[in-house]
Amino acid sequence: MDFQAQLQTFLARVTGDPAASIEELRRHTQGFSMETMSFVGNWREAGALQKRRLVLRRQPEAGLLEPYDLRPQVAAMRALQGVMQVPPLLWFEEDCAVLGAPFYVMGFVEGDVPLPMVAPGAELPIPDADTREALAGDLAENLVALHRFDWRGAALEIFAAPSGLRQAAQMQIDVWRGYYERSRPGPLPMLERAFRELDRRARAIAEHGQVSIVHGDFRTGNFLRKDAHVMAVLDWELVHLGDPMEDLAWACSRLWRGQTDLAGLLVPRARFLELYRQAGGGEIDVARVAFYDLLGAVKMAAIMLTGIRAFADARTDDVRMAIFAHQVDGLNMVIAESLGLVPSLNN
Amino acid sequence: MDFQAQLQTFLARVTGDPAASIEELRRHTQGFSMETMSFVGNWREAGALQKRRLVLRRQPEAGLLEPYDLRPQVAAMRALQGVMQVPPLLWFEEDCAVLGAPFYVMGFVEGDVPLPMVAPGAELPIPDADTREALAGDLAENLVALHRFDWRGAALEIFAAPSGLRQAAQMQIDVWRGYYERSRPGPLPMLERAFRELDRRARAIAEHGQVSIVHGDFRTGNFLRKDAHVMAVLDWELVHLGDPMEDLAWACSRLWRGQTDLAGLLVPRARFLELYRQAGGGEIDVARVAFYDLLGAVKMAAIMLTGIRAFADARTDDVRMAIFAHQVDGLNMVIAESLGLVPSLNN
Amino acid sequence: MLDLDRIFSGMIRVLEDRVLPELTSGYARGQLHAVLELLENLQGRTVWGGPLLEGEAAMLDSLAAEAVAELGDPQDALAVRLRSFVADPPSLLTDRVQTGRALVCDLVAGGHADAGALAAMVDAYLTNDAVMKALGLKTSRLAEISQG
Amino acid sequence: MLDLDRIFSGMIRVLEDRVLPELTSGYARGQLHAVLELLENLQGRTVWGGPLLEGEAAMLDSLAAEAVAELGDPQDALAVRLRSFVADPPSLLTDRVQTGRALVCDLVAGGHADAGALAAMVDAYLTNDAVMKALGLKTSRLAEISQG
Repeated sequence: MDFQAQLQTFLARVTGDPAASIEELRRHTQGFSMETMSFVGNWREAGALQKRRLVLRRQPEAGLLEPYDLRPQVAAMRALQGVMQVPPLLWFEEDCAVLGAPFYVMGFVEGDVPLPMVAPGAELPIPDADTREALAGDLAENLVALHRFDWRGAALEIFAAPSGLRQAAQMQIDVWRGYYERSRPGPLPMLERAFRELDRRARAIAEHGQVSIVHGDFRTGNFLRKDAHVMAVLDWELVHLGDPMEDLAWACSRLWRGQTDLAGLLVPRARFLELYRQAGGGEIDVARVAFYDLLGAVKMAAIMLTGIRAFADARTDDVRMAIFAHQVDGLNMVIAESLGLVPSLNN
Repeated sequence: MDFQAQLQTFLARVTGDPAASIEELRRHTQGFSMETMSFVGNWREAGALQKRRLVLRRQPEAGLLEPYDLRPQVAAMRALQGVMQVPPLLWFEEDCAVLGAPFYVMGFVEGDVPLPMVAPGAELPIPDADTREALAGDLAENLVALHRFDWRGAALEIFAAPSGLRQAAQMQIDVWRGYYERSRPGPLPMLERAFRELDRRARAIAEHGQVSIVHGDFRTGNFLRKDAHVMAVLDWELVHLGDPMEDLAWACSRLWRGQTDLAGLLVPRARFLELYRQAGGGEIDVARVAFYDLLGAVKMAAIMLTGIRAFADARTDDVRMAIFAHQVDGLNMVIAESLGLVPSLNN
Repeated sequence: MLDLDRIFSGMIRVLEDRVLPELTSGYARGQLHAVLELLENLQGRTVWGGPLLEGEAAMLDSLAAEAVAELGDPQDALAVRLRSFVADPPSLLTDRVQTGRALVCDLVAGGHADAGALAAMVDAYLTNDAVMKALGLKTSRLAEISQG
Repeated sequence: MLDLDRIFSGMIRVLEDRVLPELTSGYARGQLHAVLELLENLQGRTVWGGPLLEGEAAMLDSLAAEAVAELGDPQDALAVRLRSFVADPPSLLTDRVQTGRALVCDLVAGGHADAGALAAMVDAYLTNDAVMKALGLKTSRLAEISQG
């Protein structure tokens, strides 16, 4: 049975309509991690014909964030419906027999995804400054809504809850040290140096403080927008409980600024922090943002090393993974900047 | 003015019909040296409408046999019309202003070009043994006709005439040592060793004997055939006056046998020599054939080095030239075999 | 370092399986076959090297020599390895760099480079190497890669 | 030896100018852009090397050492160059091979290898090197390259 037929069988089962059908199935290959497809589903529900554009995300065989577990992102997206802009989550299937790997289906959300890349001398992905400012404000509001959400009242048992902010920091170091150690192709002095610094700085973080749901990959490139409105925050693979400063540092990281001084190619870093505070996000802890800024650069390296390893072990034929082998060189400069070894080019 | 328009202007001039037109212009890229195009020309001649398929061959910007001079091949093809199977030569244009480089136009000859390559385990280009035998016979007859042609009576002043067979050998050594020295990317001991051996063997060749027109690239891959008939011998770029044994050695070279023992993937080497003799080609001089066998391997290396040099100097962007850089390694084995350094795998 | 053979075989595979079938013109197909033959033969005939790696190896050499002088106890296992690296470095460039990097990692992990002269030396190596290698990067095609 | 950078730039140019425009699917385009980025960054980070070239270098080393012993006159210019090559070979592998090959060429051209022990040594090097390198060749795509 081909993929389209398998998907139709699935749709018939979850909708209870044996005549359910799908059309316009398309594979989207932009992502580096989850496989993404879109299609139109037709089914009868309570006597009425439903015709709905849907998006399917399937666990990949190998990739940047392996090993994969879809349950946390599904739990988070379910818990956050109505709290902030997330895609409507319809169905989650863990059984690999259905489509070869676990997957979930979301309602299609209109909008475009601005990417955090700009070629030298080229126009910004969002050229109009007022639109960028308004979009950054809407993003900050979404982020505050996420961070203020009372996760203790939600069904989020799958998340490991740190006892406080120091433990949250140490848990994130452990997570990314794990990725690093499983995937590094040899000794990497810059990363060793960065981990030693992270350990030192984590010990200085106070334990008390608000633990929040942290998106984990909150940045330009991971949201859909229409004009100046955030339509949906996407890519919840890295969601966990932790320090809200982590999302802030990541959103403002050097990684998503191109050769500009604009966080996520939207607004200056200080302005994004200001928008977050204005939206009710509370005070910014500069030391913790700096800690997570360094952690972010290390995390990006660990993610790249995971992709390189999947390629090196021939678990994927996607040559895009191989380019990280030289891009890690560029990342070392970002780490060096976060470590204070080179002056910050723009802040 | 685009190429097609330029070509039409040319056709109008040479046919004397201002309304001459061309259609179905196609570029053929198989060749490694001369540029080849085909088209249909329409013109009025003596009141009658001519519609003729034509082939145009133009001097390339850079390539395997540079520097180029089209005059010898044109002179030979003109002289040999009716003597053996050659394409009908219609017009020759030396003025670069007409189409960017000198070119000539021939009548189209039907047939296919069997290539002297066979993938391991694959079928021969001409699978039927009887067809191969008959074709080899026809080829040998064409070769004998060429070699017996009385060139002294023809308008072939453009050719340098050697005083005899020893000088013919020495002239060919000089030609290919010239290509080698102009293009080698560094010291090449195998070629140095081969040239030393060629000098030694050339001194032992007797001067007296018949000097002939030598095609210079007479082999499978350079003739058109229909069933078992040679329709036209092509690729006269290397034509010169010299020793008929040169064409025989080249036609039978290891270079065109793949992993088989069939000269030009047609018949065993000894059988082709026999067919040549039967066609009236006279006695085979084993020592001279061996000399030209070694010269042929060296010549192939020199041709490859010329292509490599054109690519290295960025005078061509054709990456096919770059593959010769490693194929020269394989050629060293052919030279070693001709030098007697390794046993002959098939003879 | 990522195995060079694997990079070549990955490029060959995607060019042959995904790119070649979409080509329509004989010219492009012929040229792509030539690229494939080139890649197949570069595999096994090329190794990591060049000025960036040579530069890093030279920096690691001096760092190791200075670290030998800085480390107090000559019987310390790390000091012994450093001396052996200085006296008899691996002949293959990639081995030399890998061994040198491993020594730096162990200097850092062992706390030897937390402060003082060794910290400054390690940071100087890290900074210079990062700057040189970042300067050596070609403009990324990540935008085109993502958009297809 | 053909400049490795030139091979890379040639492959990049033909893939970008002739192959990329014929691709229709986003997947193939994305993968080809990744191949291009890989090639652009392999350029400058790779050098000629590997077992075939190392093997030839080793053979040239022994040949030079034996030739020094065979050549009679120690004041002969070629003998002087051979001794210097044996005592202090170029550190870069490609330089070592090129220098060694030039010495063999001069032995041959000077008539030293026309007969006797030196002739046997030179022929042994030529034969072994040719056999090893021919075994290292991948099946040629010349048929596909010609047919497109």
